[in-house]
Amino acid sequence: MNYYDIIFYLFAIITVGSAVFVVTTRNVIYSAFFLLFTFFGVTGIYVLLGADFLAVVQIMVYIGGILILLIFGVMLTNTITNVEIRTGTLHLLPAAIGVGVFMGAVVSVMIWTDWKSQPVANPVTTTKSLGYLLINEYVLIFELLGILLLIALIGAASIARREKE
Amino acid sequence: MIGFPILSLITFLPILGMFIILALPKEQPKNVKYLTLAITAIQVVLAIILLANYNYSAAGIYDEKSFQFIEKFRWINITGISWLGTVKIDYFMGVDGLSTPMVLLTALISFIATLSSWTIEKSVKGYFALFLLLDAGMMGVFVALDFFLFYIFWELMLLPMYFLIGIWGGPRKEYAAIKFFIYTLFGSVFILLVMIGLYFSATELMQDGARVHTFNMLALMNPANYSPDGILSALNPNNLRLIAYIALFAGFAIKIPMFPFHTWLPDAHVEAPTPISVILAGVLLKMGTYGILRISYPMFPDITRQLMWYIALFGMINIIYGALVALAQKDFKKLIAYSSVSHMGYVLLGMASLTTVGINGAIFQMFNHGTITAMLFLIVGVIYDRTHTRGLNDFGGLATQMPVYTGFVTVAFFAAIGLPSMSGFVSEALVFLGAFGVELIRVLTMISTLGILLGAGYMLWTLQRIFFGPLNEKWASLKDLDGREYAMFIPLTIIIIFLGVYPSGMLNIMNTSVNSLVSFVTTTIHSTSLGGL
Amino acid sequence: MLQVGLTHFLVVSAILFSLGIYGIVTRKNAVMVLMGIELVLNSANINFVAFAKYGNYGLGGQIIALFVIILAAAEAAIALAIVLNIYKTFANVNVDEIDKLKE
Amino acid sequence: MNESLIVNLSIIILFLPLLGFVTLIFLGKWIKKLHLFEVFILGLALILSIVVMYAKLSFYNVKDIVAAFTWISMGNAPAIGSINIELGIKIDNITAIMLVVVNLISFLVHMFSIEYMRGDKRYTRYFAYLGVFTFSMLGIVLTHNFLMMYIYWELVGLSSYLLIGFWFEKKSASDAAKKAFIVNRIGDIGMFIGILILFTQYKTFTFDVIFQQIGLGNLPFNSTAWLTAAGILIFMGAVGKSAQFPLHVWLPDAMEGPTPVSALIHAATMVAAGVYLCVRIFVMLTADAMLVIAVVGAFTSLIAATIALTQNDIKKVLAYSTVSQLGYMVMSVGVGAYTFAFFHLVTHAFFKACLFLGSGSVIHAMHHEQDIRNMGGLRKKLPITYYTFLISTVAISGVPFTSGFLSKDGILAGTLAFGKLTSHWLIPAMGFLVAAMTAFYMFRLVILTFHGEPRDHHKYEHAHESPFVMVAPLVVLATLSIFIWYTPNPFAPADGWFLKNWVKTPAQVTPVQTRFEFMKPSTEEAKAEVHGEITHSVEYTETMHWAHYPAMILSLIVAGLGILIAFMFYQWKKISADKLAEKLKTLYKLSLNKWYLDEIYDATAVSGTLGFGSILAWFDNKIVDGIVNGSAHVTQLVSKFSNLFDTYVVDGFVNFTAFFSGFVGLSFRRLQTGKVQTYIIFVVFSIIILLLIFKPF
Amino acid sequence: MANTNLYHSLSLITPEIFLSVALVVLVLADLVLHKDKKLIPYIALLGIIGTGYLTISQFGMSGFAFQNSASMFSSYGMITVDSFGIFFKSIVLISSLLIILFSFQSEEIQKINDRIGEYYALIFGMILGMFFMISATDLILIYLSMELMSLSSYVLAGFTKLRDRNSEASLKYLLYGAVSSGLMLFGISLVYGLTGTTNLYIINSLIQGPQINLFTLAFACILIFAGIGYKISSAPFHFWTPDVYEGAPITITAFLSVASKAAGFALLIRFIKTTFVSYVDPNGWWHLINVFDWKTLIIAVSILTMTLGNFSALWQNNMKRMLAYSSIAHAGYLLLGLVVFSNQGLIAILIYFSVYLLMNLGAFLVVMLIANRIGSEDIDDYNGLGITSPFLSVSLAIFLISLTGLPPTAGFIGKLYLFIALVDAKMIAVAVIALLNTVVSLYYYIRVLKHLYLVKPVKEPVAITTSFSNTVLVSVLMLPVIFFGIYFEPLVNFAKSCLLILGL
Repeated sequence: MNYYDIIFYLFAIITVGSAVFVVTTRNVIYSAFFLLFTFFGVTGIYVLLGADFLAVVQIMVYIGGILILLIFGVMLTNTITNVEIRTGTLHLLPAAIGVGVFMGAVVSVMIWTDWKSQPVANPVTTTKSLGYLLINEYVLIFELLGILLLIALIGAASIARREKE
Repeated sequence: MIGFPILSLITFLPILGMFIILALPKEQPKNVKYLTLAITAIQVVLAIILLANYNYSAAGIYDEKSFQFIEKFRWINITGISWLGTVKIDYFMGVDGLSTPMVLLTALISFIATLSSWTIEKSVKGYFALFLLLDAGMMGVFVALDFFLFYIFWELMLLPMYFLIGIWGGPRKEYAAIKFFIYTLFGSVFILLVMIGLYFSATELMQDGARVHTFNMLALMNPANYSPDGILSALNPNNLRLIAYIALFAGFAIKIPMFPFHTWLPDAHVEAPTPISVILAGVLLKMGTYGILRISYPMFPDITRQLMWYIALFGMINIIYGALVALAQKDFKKLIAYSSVSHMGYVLLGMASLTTVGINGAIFQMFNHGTITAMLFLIVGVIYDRTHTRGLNDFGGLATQMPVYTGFVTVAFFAAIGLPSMSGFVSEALVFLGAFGVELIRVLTMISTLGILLGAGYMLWTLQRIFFGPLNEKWASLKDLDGREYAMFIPLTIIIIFLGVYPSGMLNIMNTSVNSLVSFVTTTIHSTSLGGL
Repeated sequence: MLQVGLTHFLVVSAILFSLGIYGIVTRKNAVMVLMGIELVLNSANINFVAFAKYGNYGLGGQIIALFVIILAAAEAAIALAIVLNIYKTFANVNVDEIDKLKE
Repeated sequence: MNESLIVNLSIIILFLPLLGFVTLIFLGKWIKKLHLFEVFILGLALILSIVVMYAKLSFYNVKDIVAAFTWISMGNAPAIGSINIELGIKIDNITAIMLVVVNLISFLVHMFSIEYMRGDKRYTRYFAYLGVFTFSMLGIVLTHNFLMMYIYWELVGLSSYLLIGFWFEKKSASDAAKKAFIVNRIGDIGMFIGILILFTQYKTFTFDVIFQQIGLGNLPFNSTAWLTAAGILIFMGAVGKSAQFPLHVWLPDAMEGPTPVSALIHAATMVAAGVYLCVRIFVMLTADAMLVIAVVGAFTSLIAATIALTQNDIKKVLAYSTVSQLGYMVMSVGVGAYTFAFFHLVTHAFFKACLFLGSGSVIHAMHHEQDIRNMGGLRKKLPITYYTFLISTVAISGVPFTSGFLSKDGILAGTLAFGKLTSHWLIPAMGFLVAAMTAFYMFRLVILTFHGEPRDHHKYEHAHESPFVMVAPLVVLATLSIFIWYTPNPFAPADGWFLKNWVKTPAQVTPVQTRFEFMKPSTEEAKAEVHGEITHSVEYTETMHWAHYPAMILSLIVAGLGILIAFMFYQWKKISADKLAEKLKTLYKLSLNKWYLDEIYDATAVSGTLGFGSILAWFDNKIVDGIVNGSAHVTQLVSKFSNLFDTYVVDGFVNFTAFFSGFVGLSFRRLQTGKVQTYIIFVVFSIIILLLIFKPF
Repeated sequence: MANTNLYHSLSLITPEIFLSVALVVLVLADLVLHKDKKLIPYIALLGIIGTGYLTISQFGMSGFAFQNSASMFSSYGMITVDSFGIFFKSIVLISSLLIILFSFQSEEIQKINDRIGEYYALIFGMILGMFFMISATDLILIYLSMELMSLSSYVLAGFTKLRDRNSEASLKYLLYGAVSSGLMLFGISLVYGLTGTTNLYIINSLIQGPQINLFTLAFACILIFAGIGYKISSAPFHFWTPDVYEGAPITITAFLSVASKAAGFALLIRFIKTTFVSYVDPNGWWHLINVFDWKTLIIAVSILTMTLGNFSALWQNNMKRMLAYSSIAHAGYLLLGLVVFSNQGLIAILIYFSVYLLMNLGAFLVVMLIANRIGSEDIDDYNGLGITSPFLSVSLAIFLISLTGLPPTAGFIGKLYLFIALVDAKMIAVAVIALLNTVVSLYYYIRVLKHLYLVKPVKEPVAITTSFSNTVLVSVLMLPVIFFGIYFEPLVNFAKSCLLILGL
């Protein structure tokens, strides 16, 4: 048990624990905040895995973008005056069974598989290499993502905008 | 041989007619009727020309050279990738003694049914267009010698039939129409499957010496064409020939209809308009038995020999069961429908005998049942047109009121009973003669003779209930036949009596082919190694 | 066992994944269903990054994770637009009540 | 007179009545008095047939004339060889005689009918039917093969059907017609199977070829049992047509037809066709078959006679008498008295036709009164009818100097000989009993009808003798009932030209071991002693000689006794018939109600078949259709789905997988809840299931 | 990366580039022409035609684009251009062209004319996504192209916003799609973990090694199949289909049912063929690497799919929904072509798809034209239309008969080739089940005909006259259905020439 391990467990607990709250708490706002912690935990894991740039992106895009978007979503789709913004749950039992079995399967896959495991030290910073890869090997995907974002923009705008009627 | 492609003409003329009808204006339904009549009349003329040029000594069956009026050219030709091989489908038509009687029958019954359709008032254009399409489909089935072409025609007539029953039929027409459709399709998917299986199991020797998978029926009959590893090759130890045979047989049996697949028939008949009942009973049912003789028998002679007892058994069940059920009917048309079940049993029994006499009888019975049952349904139609009821107990004493009609009815009924001097007798007698001669099915044949008795029972009872006894006052104003109805009945009556007195007129057409078929089916051994390979 | 290795990360990811699915399935509120989806995507990302590091697969995994994050953003945008649209139409965002189309 | 002329004449004779039929059916509507054309045609046919008979009997007495053509040829059939089905005619002596008998009676009946049927609304059609009947009957007579026999057999059935049901407005008439046809068909099936057996073995229908083959030892399926079976089965045709027990029930009912028809068809000719058939196949009958035939015949004659005792309808009495006499003939074939069977066929044809026509005359005179209890004393009103009727009655009773005495006596002698040779004594006993009863009931009929006081005065007053065309046939037929036409010696039928020259027992072809002892040929010397062709043993000839006189005396006694009793009962009223009936109530009722056979048949065979038919129809509708269709019952049981099923049925959606596919479809549809999260749960579970299935370890 | 490599790659994806440009032009045009948007559909048409031209000019060309220079398998790229891909691209393009033409006629689309630019832009987004799905050989590209297509289609499904059901369809599609793609992504991550790459060719060579954990691979395969299966709406991942098809605008439904399914199939076939097939023998049989039993999986899924689709369709009263189930069933039939794992099966799929394009789009077109006039897609509202509107009814009848697979329509040829492939592979039992399914399918297709022709309408149905352009459009779809039913040589020859899937 070294510091690395302790930090990992810390983040892992944050991630998993808050994720549990995300999916169980009835209050939507709480849930959103727990999601923040989850993302934060994931960020930590990224850092532990040596993905510094990714961690930053995670914070910026996820926490700064997506989460805010989600909270907006919560706000826009609920009456603000209602202090306790709650949500119901449904088919808990089948979900619990199904997901439980599923989780068992996934976890056992993760544990019992003989993964290739020969970690090497990452370069301190990955940003430059990532940038290089982005416009070289993955340039097509990069461009495609551009179009995807354009489509998302058009689509979101198109669908969310008010009709003139 | 004649200078023009008579088979194509006789098959596709109705389709041409259909297009003309679709182009005709709606306002004058008379034109449509006359056009259809003209087309079916031309078909009859063509059929007569065909008969006039028919070579009675050519056998056909498995030998392409002795088929007549052959039209054969490449229809689909997809040439080669190594693993795919050449795919070729021929447009291959021809007639022999098996199909010629059926072609004649189809032409005749179509013509008569057109006459009978004169009373159709509802969307005349559509009716006659579909009618002609149906006509083409039926004709095609009987002249096609390529399995693929056969199948296309086989299915082609389903849809028009569906509409003809469904739109112009009786109160439960939708039910009857869909039942007919589903049943027949259910049967034909099995035919399709076997067809594909045969396609893969056999090859045909092309002129350039290559061996190519084929749908050519004649090539599929030759055991030498089967490759040893084909699933339907007898050389393959895991072959599926028995299962394929049963599947194919089931496909055809539904059309016959053979017990226990017969339940579509009463419904379809009862609900169909008269001319369609006429076609249904007159021609469509024959397709099943024709298919067995044309396809099942020569392609699976080994299995046929193996299963002949079962075929005879089902023939017997059809005969007895159909007759007994007919005995209990209260609806005139339903009674006739079940009588069809019974009569088609004779065909099965005759076929099961695998003898010249029996199969001759079976084919002859197909033709005779076509004409006789057509007449019976026309008879029902006449009375239904006038009274709008078909209850056997609603009538009585019509003989006084409609003597001429009664005369025709008597002829038709006695023909159906199998009275000598009418065609039905000869074919039934031949069926029994043939079947009895085979020791294996002798007992079944003896039981089947009960059908003669039961047939007389229900027919005469019907005759009595409808025509004899005191006249039911309700019908005191019924008119006897008119000119059109005479025109429907007289040709059929003449044919029935003519063939009863001179059966050779028809038997000679099929004789050579039947002999050839019998010797082929009884002697062909399906385990010889692939010749030349 | 306690020595943190690849498996640990993977287990975290697996749990996250399952919780995501659980959230998607059980929450009534559409927005919270979306949160579940984000959890799923995150768990996959952890996988990619962890595999890349421990398998010595280079930076490919990180790049993929990056793409997924971008995609998640786009998806979230569209999803929220649709949810808003639903809210306008149905006056609520309870997924289970939106079942006019069925059978 | 050469052979081909005889053949041609026979063919002309055959087709003349058909020509009449066709002419009358198509032109009868437009041309009045066309029926006379038919009568004329029959007259012509009669003359020609007399010519043919004369030619045949004089010039070709021992040679059969055969002419045939190929009707159906099936080429060279695999494994069988060539199959040719021939049609043709064979004229031997019995054919020639039958030609005249049929034509004569037919002609007389035509003549009689001119007056009898006058005023009927289907007058010409009646003659047309008679024409087609005559044609068919002649066909039976002339045929040289089984197939043609069967064909004409059926055609005779058709014409019988048409004529019995001639007054189809009466339900009883159409019922009777239907019954006649169907009951006949039962017999025909047997006959048909018999023919099938023969054809299967010999690939031909021709009598001569088949008999020749049997003679050569080529038996059906190489078994004497099959030969016996074939004989009995073909005999079944005769059972139907000749109204033998148990298929005799149609004949009395057939009296619903016009009386001349009864005379022609149901007394003289058609019903005799069965006997004719037996005579034709006589040579191939084995001992077992013959015994069956004898027993059937004897039993039939007895049971019919018992019924005839009590009937009150004049035609019914005659009908049962006919059945009884037919039983006699059949029995005669069975006991091997071939010649007497045929002889009785001919004599019976004449006197029974006379009786029927006479009854027709009475009925005509009484305005269609048929109950003898309402008659009486008609002797004065209808003298000619009375005397002809009486002559015929005397003939049928077997009083000497009549033809009936000759033939009946021969038959009784035959049975007696049979009894002696085989110890089957019951058959002669029955024969004599029937002879007594015949005499009794026939005289009962005569007395009740013509003697005594009229019991229905109103009808009696109006009765008058029939016109010439009606009585002339009576006279002719009565004349033919005198012995002189057949033999110069009224007590020795075998010495007459009819039996001595014309009709001879043909040689049996059955294997020797299957014959009765007395039918086996004796030594060569013995054979030479008796008639050339006969295959009987010497003992048989001797026994026949022995039986001749006892039989004659016995028959005279029983006939006299019967007549005496009849007079005691009805003329002199010494004994009260009613009281006797009261005493023997059970027997009387049995007899009056024809042993309840009709009722038994109705209750068993007819309603059994109909009931079975209904059951099957129900089965077909509900089960066969139902299994495939999704039966309504299952529907109701599954009440949850019943509503859906109703719409389903109404919707015309029912089909063979209705229940199944409907259920499956519904369950599948239930999966589609519309809730997207449910779908996702399904996905999760699907993945788990797939994982469980496809785990590659 | 060398420049030549990039140019080479770019030259291979000219259709995709053109599409992207067209997309941008559409967006710009929408902004510029915000007053009068009449031109926009024509721009879209031009875009399709241009792409079509470029695609067809690629015919016969094959190669890899965007090769991974860093890898030792540098010869395999992210994109593969081959005739197989071109075939499916053509299918997508033809259906897109027809959808644009449909959109001219659709009243639903007419009503949102002010957003028509976005509509077409999103359609182009979908097409682009499909193009990449068809030719991608890299898992991550596959995933992203699927997402591109999905995101566009989520929006399009709810695009018209005219009725509740639009929004609902779009939400359901979104949630379902997001979960499916999430599962797929997780599967991809597992594959990545096992092999360290996302390139299919490399995976193919790596999984033949012994060290691969088969269970994990199977798990990953199933997860990935869930993603693809959702696109082709195969059971048990089909649940979204009926709801979305019913709710979406009819043009989009038609598009989803053909183009998106085509792309999904192309992807599935390419994925399996490239990743799991070790070699193709001279007889055209594909030999699977013995790591995952795709054969059994697909047989099971195929049978389940067609059975489920057919039986559920029995009960539908909404035409679109019925056609949705029918399209599920057809996905099942199409999968049959894959279960045999042979070129014979592939050819059957290609033929079936060509035919399916015609008949399914045709059916949707007629349904749309009828809905334009009577405002309903309910089968009950079709009563009596057969008499009053003969042309549309006859065409619909022909399309439905073809969908059933009866001769002499092209649908029969499609089925015939599928069954030929099955029988050739000696999978008779599967063929029998499929055939019986065909019989079941007859029920619901024929039911439409029943309502058109046989059922007496309560009130006199409206007579629907078709404009000239509609008549032409319907005929363009209907005549080939008949023609190919009678003479299918060109169809088969075309399919035969499009069999090449570049692989090991």
